[in-house]
Amino acid sequence: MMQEQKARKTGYRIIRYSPWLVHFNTGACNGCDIEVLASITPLYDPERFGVKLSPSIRHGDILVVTGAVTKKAADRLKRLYDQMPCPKFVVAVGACAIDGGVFSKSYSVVGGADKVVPVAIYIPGCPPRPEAILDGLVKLLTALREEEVQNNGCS
Amino acid sequence: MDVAEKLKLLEDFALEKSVLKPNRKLFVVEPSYVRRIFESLIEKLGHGGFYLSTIVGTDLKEENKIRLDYYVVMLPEEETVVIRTFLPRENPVIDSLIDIIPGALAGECETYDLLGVVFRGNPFLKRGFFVPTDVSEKGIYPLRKDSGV
Amino acid sequence: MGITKVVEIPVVTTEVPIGPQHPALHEPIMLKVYADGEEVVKVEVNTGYNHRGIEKLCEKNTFYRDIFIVSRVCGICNAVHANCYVRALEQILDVTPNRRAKFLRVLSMELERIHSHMLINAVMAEIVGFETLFMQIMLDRERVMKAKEILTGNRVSADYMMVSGVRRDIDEVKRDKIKEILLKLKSKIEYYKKVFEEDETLVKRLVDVGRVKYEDATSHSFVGPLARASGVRIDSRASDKYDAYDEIPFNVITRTEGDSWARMMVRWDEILESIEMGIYILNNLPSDGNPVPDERRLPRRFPPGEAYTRVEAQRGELTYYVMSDGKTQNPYRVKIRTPSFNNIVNSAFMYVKHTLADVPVILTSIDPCISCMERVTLIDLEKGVRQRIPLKQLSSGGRK
Amino acid sequence: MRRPKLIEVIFRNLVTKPSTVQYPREKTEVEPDSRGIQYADLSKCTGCSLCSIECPADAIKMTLIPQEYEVPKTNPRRLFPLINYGKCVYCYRCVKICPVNAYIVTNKYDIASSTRYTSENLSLATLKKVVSS
Repeated sequence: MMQEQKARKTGYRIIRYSPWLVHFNTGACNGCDIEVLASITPLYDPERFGVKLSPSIRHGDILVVTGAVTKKAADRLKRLYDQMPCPKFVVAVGACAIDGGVFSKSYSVVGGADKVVPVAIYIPGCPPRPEAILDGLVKLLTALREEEVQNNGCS
Repeated sequence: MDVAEKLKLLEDFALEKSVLKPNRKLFVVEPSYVRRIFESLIEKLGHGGFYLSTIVGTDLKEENKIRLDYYVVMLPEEETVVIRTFLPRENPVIDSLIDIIPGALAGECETYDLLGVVFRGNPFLKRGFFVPTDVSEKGIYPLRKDSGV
Repeated sequence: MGITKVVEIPVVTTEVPIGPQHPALHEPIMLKVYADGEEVVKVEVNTGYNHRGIEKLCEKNTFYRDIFIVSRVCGICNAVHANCYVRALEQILDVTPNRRAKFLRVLSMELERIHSHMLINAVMAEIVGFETLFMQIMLDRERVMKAKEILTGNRVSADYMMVSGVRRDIDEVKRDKIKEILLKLKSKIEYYKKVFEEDETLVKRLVDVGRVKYEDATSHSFVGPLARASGVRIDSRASDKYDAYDEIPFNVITRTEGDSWARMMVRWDEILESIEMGIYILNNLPSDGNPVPDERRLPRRFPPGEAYTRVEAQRGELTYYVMSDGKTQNPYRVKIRTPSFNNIVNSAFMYVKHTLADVPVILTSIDPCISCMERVTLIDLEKGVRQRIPLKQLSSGGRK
Repeated sequence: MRRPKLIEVIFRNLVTKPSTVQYPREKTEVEPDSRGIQYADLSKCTGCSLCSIECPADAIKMTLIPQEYEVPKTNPRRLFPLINYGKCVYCYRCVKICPVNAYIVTNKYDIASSTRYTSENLSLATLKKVVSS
């Protein structure tokens, strides 16, 4: 038990220096995608926090979910989440990923990423500004430093 | 060939003419003539003279009909004309255009899957391309007004 | 191109799945590429990751709520979607906005065209491996986003269109701010255009890749920059003259090369045109009354009627068909045909005979927008029952 | 083929100030009328539920105002619109449609959190509490 906790703390400490993002579009309107893309450009530059888009899901620490989770994408989202190494955190970006947004009534939409995977931070907005996305990431990193995050998906 | 002459091609087949807002010429034709109209369009204008923009299917439940609109854009004037036809609701079958106009494929597959209009001669028609299998296995076409989904 | 030729798949082909989660492809589409060595022999497409059932959703909601739902078909082209739908409603209701509102609508749509074209050009630079240029273009794109924010109140989702007008007005201060941004942007765009024209890396990767002939473009119903780069002069701004396009001077850009490079160059030239149009609008903004209608006083009941509107979105001709039966507050039928639907589904013949490395380049040069394409009702193929139509077969459409 | 001098731009970037806005320390400029979170001013709200009907995302739920608050007489049903900011798409339809202009608009956007965030506290803060006797 103690060992597990210690391992978790070590994991948090390592991640918070340089968490790598993986971006997955689960049926978004591209609005959030271009804002996630815009937030890695020079004006916002999250590499100051060590945050960087990772090439593969197996290198990622933070999964950025955009879009109303459609039934087909829900399978993929679960599979991607399982492939990520521990500890792992999910950030739901935009109204659609949080609660389904305007699509919540559609029968092809599961409605909300937290119905499929545990979500650590919600970033509201339609779409959220890049600053809001950075704000969410900074809040997640702060929570990591204080070891307050619950939904790491492994324990 | 100017626009009036091109429209003359369609008028020969039309049962009635009207105008769809905003200012699109609308020709109501027999379902069996649709393919022949497009053949004559290709013959007179060539493949570069027009393109098929959209196929819109609408379920008119009260009249017990399915309405099919072909939106054609004449080049180079970009005059949009509508070729409208009515099919019976129980057994909607019409000739496919796919072998003469490849661009019709997207519209035909979609209309078949969502409304159940059978395009005779289209080998790519398939239930479950858009509609989930649990719905398509029940034989439900989602855009019909009584589909209940 | 081999559309008239049926490609036999040799036994020794390699199957390379690209997407839906792939570093070179930022869109949820899955291309199954069959390659013989490095050469692509066949492409299949797997879709359905992005169906949200919008057409059915529109029938279930009221006319006014639908304005905001159709804005979310595609985030990049939300203003044109809303504009097209709102103009269809105006046709049914028989109302027209005043001239100032028409000019402001055009301004918001042209700003959107600028940012969308800059985005796809930046992504193209990234895909060919020119990351410096990607960062540079994205940095300048932020200026356009600022202009959009000043005009509409949000960076991406404009929510700017309303029946018989727009939802907020601009004053002198805002006007000067937007004008200054556009003037600064112009020299930058000219510079980037020169980079795309003359840089060796880009020219080597783009020229002669994915060539489309005039006849192929029309018979496959290609629209937008994809068609205009092949010499097909389709531009519903020039032919339909909706909103204020009859008063604002602009040129329709066409090129004859028809390859990926030509498509990117068409986009750069269109950005320059859009900037000119934006400056013209801001200089000649009419002041004939308030462009913002009182949303509480708009008509609640819609007479029976139907309308079919076209709009020139960034990716090509976008059409809406709206039908009202006059009995309920909901539309009877909304049909959306997006440009990407035509452009992507029919594009497979373009990949054949190119190398694997060219696949993302060709796909990007089409400017794919999967969220636009897959708006159709319902989804979703059960796991394991993968239904797919080979794109090659689709595009040849039965023509042997 | 003459090459444009992108290298010049790169060197210029090396010596000039970085364009990055140091976000958490230094806020970026946001337009004062940009669409941020909005909430109802309950001293004006009549509880008519029009915003809840018109909301395209169904983010507004009409909720009962707790007993400890003083409610103006114009709101006999003691209802107030509770906005779920997670679901809200910030289209401001509610702001524009409100018959009594009861909505207060802000340009606040940094509301990311690990739980759902609603307008409950913001709206109720516009009301006075009943002085307990």
